[in-house]
Amino acid sequence: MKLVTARIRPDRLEPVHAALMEIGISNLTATEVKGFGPEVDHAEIHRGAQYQVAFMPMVKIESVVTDDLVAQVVATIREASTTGQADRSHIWVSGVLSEETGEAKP
Amino acid sequence: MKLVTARIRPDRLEPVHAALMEIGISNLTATEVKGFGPEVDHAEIHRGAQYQVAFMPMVKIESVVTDDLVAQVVATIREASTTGQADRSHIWVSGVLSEETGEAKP
Amino acid sequence: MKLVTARIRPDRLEPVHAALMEIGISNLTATEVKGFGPEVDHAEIHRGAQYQVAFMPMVKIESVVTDDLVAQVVATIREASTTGQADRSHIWVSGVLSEETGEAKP
Amino acid sequence: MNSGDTAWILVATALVFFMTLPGLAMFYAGLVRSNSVLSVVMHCVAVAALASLLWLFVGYSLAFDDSVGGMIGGVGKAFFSGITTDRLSGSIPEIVFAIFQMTFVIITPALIVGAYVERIKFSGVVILSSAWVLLVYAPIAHWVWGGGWLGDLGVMDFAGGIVVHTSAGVAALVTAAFLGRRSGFPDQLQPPHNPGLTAMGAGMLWVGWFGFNGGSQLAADGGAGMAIAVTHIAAASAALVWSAIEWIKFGKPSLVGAVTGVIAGLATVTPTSGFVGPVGGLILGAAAGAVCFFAVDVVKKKLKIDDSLDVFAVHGVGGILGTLLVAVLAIHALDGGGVLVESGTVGSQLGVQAIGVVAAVAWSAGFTFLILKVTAVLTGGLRVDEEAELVGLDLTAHGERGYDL
Amino acid sequence: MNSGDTAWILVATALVFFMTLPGLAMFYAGLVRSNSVLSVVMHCVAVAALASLLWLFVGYSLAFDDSVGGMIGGVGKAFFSGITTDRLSGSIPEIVFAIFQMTFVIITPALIVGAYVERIKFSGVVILSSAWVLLVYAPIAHWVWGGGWLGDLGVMDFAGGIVVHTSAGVAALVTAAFLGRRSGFPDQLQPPHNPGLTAMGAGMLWVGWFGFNGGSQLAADGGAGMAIAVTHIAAASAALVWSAIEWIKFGKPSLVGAVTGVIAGLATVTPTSGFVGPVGGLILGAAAGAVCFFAVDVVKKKLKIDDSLDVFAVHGVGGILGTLLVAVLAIHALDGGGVLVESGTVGSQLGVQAIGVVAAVAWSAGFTFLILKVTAVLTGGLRVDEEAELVGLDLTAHGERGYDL
Amino acid sequence: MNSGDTAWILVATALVFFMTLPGLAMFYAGLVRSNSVLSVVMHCVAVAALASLLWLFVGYSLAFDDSVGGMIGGVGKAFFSGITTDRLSGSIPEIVFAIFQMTFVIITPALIVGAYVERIKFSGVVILSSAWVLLVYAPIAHWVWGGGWLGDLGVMDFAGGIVVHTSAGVAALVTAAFLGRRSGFPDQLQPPHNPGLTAMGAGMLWVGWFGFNGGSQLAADGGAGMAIAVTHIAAASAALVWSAIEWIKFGKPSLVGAVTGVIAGLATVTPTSGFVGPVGGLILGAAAGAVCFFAVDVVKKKLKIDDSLDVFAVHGVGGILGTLLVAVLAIHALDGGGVLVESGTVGSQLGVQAIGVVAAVAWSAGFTFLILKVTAVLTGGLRVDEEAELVGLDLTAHGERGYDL
Ligand SMILES: Nc1ncnc2c1ncn2[C@@H]1O[C@H](COP(=O)(O)OP(=O)(O)O)[C@@H](O)[C@H]1O
Ligand SMILES: Nc1ncnc2c1ncn2[C@@H]1O[C@H](COP(=O)(O)OP(=O)(O)O)[C@@H](O)[C@H]1O
Ligand SMILES: Nc1ncnc2c1ncn2[C@@H]1O[C@H](COP(=O)(O)OP(=O)(O)O)[C@@H](O)[C@H]1O
Repeated sequence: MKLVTARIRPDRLEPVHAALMEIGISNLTATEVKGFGPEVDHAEIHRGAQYQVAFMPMVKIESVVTDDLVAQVVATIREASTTGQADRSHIWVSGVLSEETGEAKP
Repeated sequence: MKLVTARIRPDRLEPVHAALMEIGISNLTATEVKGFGPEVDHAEIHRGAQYQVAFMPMVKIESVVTDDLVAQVVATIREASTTGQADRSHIWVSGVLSEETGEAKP
Repeated sequence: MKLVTARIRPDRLEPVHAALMEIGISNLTATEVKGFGPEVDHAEIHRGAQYQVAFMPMVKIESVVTDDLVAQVVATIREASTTGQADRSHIWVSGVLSEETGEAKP
Repeated sequence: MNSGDTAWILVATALVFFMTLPGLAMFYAGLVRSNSVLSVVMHCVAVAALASLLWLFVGYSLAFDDSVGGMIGGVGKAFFSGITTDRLSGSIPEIVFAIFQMTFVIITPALIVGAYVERIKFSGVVILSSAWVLLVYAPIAHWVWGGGWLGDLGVMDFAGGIVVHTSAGVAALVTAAFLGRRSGFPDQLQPPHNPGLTAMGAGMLWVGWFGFNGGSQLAADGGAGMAIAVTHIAAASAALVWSAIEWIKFGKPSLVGAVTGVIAGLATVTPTSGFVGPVGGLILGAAAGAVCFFAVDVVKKKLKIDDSLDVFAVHGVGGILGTLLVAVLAIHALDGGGVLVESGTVGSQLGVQAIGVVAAVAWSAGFTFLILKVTAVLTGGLRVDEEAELVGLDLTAHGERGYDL
Repeated sequence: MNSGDTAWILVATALVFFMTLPGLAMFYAGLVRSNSVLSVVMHCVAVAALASLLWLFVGYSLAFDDSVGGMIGGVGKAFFSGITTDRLSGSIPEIVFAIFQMTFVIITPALIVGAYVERIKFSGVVILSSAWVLLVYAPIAHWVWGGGWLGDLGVMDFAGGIVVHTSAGVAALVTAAFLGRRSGFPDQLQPPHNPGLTAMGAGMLWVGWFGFNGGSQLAADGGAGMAIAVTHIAAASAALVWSAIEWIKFGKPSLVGAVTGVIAGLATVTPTSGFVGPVGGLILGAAAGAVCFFAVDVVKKKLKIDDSLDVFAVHGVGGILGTLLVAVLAIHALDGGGVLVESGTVGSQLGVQAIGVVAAVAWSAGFTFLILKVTAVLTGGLRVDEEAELVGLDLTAHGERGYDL
Repeated sequence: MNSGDTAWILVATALVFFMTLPGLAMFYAGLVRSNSVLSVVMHCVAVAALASLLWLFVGYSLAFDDSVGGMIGGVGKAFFSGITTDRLSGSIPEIVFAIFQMTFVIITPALIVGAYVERIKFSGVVILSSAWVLLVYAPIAHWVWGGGWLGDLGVMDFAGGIVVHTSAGVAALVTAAFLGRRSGFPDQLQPPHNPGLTAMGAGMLWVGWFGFNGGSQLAADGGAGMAIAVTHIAAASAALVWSAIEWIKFGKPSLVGAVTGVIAGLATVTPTSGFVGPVGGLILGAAAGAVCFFAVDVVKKKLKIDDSLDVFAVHGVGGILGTLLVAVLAIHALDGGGVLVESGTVGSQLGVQAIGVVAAVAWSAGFTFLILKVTAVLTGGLRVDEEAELVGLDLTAHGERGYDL
């Protein structure tokens, strides 16, 4: 089992979810996060003062998948989260020692 | 050290926290997340249009625990997060290489 | 690659981010979480009733960094998240099997 | 017809309607969990719409048409029959009086919403509120204001201490007891999800109450001005007393507490506002802040009834308190004006006020219980199932979610 | 001068302005995604400010100065020239009439905001709204209310079914079609981000509408009271009908649905409110609830136009419906009062009403399209780029974020 | 007694109170961090309640009872003594005048809240505001409106440019300087947590200001209508100017900027609204938008004072600006009406206005400083500790949390 984590743009959540559904991955946890990064540097203006805002609202998705599916899942997320413009998605994979789902219990 | 992660129903947070307290696990991080999954398929209606909504608000809890406690923690979470009805909790365990808490520093 | 995760006080996010920038870590994901812990025990009062509230709003930060930077990153976070008073930051490191960023793709 | 008086009552009509939507809806919405916030607003909207139509159909007539034995009005004014634009009621057109009164019949069942949040079926709200308007509100309004027996007896209720607050408060208590407690009551409840929203609703209620009490003078004159002054002072004084108690007792005065004090003061001064001066308002407000504060505790901890948003403790207790205190406070005149109680008659006036309270309590409790029984049968149980209660009414009853930020 | 009438119209002015800010702004803000919530509010603020100044500069004069051939007013009242404080218009000072009318010219282009949310350039909003006020609103207001040809023809439009709702609704449809659909329309849209906010805005619109329709009587009398009664009943009845349809069709009545019904009822009753009685309001409301409900579907699914917040289906269809039904409903009198249609003349009155509708539809559609063409050139394309649409207008157009909770 | 005038002032009373609760509370609440949102609302509620009672106790009397040497009123009207319902003040009952004025004493110290958000002790707010009402507001109100020396001198202040905005603005600046900066000022501050809430509050303030300025005419006539027209035009014009400056300077006009412009325009037009015509309003609004915009910068970047929500730059500067411009703008008449300055006397009137401003600035600054000194002793330091400031005042001072969504 592996945990695939990806940080994507909020508007890509819907297409990524749809793409994952198509390859049979229906389970997914999404969290609203703030992404800090070098490419983020817009300013907010209030009352004549500019606030440098270093982050963008992003969505983090997590899915625990079996080892054989990892490559396909990563590729699917990457593709579905890519827009015409600068892509800010970021994906990493980590190990899971054990998993159990609600279904498993009596 | 292991990281135990569980996704539970929002209303189970309180009982899960209480149950963990009882076995001596007082530290816990909870995050509001969106759970996507096959069993989620309700519709939202607005102005005559139905929106299929594929996710449910869930809570993700994380706790870093010593190895010997993992099994007990997982069992406690599973039990306290189970309701009479379809259970949607999902628990996984992953490795932690090192940990340090605020208390440790001078 | 390692994933460094830290739970810090919300008001420390800005200094931690600044400190990490200085050591060249510009990428960071921040999530608003609820931290439960033994040191949290304030009460909310409503209409003559007190509600014991077991959690504090905290921020979880995550950064995937190369192995050689882990120690420095952890130290930086610890330092920048420390206030004069009781520190509630909590940091752990876990392994990352693979990573890819948006930049990598064609 | 006096165009100044008419202008004022037209505006007062808008102000009192504003109290329910969005005022009360916001006040209540902020106090519940975030997964049932929309259901509370929906209850207020539905109750407002239903009460308005029922008032047109027959409610106004039952309350204000010629009395049938002092108990109820006739049906001669059903569908506002005969209320043409040039027909007067005092110095204003009767249609203006009829819609001003309509805003009272809107807010009264809407107040009860606070008793049954987070666990009632929407169909139950529809049936309960409709029946209640006709079987409880209309008769009591008739008794007090429409030429009925309580008015004949000399009961003093300037703007609805009996008709609105006592009757709604008691109905709330009965409904909450009938429905049972929310899961988690009383220790594991979640705190109000948005106290700021509650405070904004309270601000709107406070402003709207100027129309509620000042409009009840039915003229734009010094009496209306004095009623507003008294009302405002009572609200301010109750807020400060409530906050002071919290500050002493818990070390921190809360916003929810302060604005609950405001509402308690306003409910308490309602029956009295046209009969006393500003110092009377001061006393009433202070009494309201203290008495309602402790009433909240009694209902929750002694009676163990989950009257979720404290409708009885605030409106019921406040309304009764103010109704009884009229007899005492009105004699002093306290620099106010209007109809005053002769000092020799305090005792007998107090008796009359008590009769009014008892009658309203008994009628409201009895009929509310009866309506609940029937409604429970019609809806196959008034409560939603446990799963729906946990997930929240927004999604399960209305297919919507409160916040997608 | 009648001080009571003046007091009422001063207040009605405040009430109608309240409809736009914060009423309509909140109503619309709750319906969009959370990353464009501020842009919608900003549109309403900017449109209100622009329309106010243009009204002062020349708009009022074009609408209400002496008619030039029944088509448009002169420029003699530009900059409110000659409108001193003691100049009367009927029983009230003309300056009071002028500012009451100003609140109408504020809300009309603000209604159109609902058509172009989440994808228009702010510069486009500025140019489009300004031109529209002068080229569409002012002439149509003149035709109907300012001594123009439609008024001469005998068209009945009490408070703006033609002038406000039909003209804005049609402009919204044309604008939405011109601008194109939001990405994701119609299947992948996000639901309203804050339905509670929408409901609170609806409550404010409802209250404010008492001034809109009641103020259009221009006097504090039984006619104003009746207009408010009729207005309120229509809103309540439309809300219940809309909710009932949803309950039957989807199994759940939604809050957004109920308050959309409220607005549909209010828009529909607007042209009629001074001519019928409460039962007329009841009928209009029920018609509005049903017809507008299905109109929403037709626009979205048949026409496939992304009139995002259903401005045409609610205001346009409602306004037209009400304008036509006047001819039928006003004969019954329905216990109301005021100017009534003689029963023998229903057919001809219906014809006149239809002419009014057709003229407003044609003029508004034609000039809105023309304005859009020119605006698109001036702004280098009316739409923001795809990236900005996805990120949201708050950050990209205004450098702000809606919520930092 | 004129019932039309009375009706209008009753409503204006409601409108001005609405400005503070919920208007100003929402406006300010949206501008702070989400962990201190409730504290700001609580400040407004507490200040409103305290000021109301103090006004009753002795404030009204100090301001409006017979003058003691032109400096202060007597105590003959303490507890509204002698103000029976039939006692007149001009064409309206005196009680109506007293409560209309009460709404002014509520909003003035509430404006100061914006200076000390996120770091003051609640006990400090209570003491500071109470003392300020009696020691600063009541005397200045007496000087200008209550028969005092400034009024005798011929100072023109229609609705409170000196009494309300100058006095509050200066007090805010002094308080902010005394209290010190928030941690993070000026570079590391968080942006407003909910600009939409701020805009909604601004909308309510805008509507309420119709009562503030229009009500100050104390009659329902063309003068009231003109005051509202002028007020509205100034708000619109200031909003557009502020937005235009931002658009040019930063490339993006913000919502917070636009509505700050609205408030700047309204504050600036306040002293002038009854003396000029609509074109005067246009000019005042434009001046307000530009001057206050740059004043914000000066306070933040030159003076480096953390007047957190820009009370001085918007209200103080705006109030002073408008007070001085009266002397110039009122001569043109600009199609307005009322009391006008003879063209030969502009210079001397300007002198009188300047005396009024200087007197209010000096008195307010001096006594505010004195009160702060004493309050700091009584509260053991006005500021909360650093930890509480970081965690936020909601939890630490009131035991509540703003949002649990
Ligand atoms: N790999 C996963 N990652 C995230 N959430 C998951 C994962 N697997 C399951 N879940 C969630 O846990 C719950 C139960 O999961 P599971 O038993 O795998 O679902 P099912 O058997 O219905 O396919 C579901 O709500 C699902 O959304
Ligand atoms: N295993 C854990 N998982 C999540 N959060 C933790 C964990 N351990 C500690 N924390 C959090 O980090 C902070 C300090 O933790 P720790 O030093 O373990 O607490 P203590 O020594 O007070 O028991 C606390 O706020 C706690 O909530
Ligand atoms: N180690 C990381 N942890 C969290 N987020 C990251 C990390 N690395 C990159 N990101 C995020 O993913 C996006 C692309 O990252 P990356 O390609 O590493 O950035 P860059 O090449 O611009 O330095 C950025 O938005 C960044 O914020």
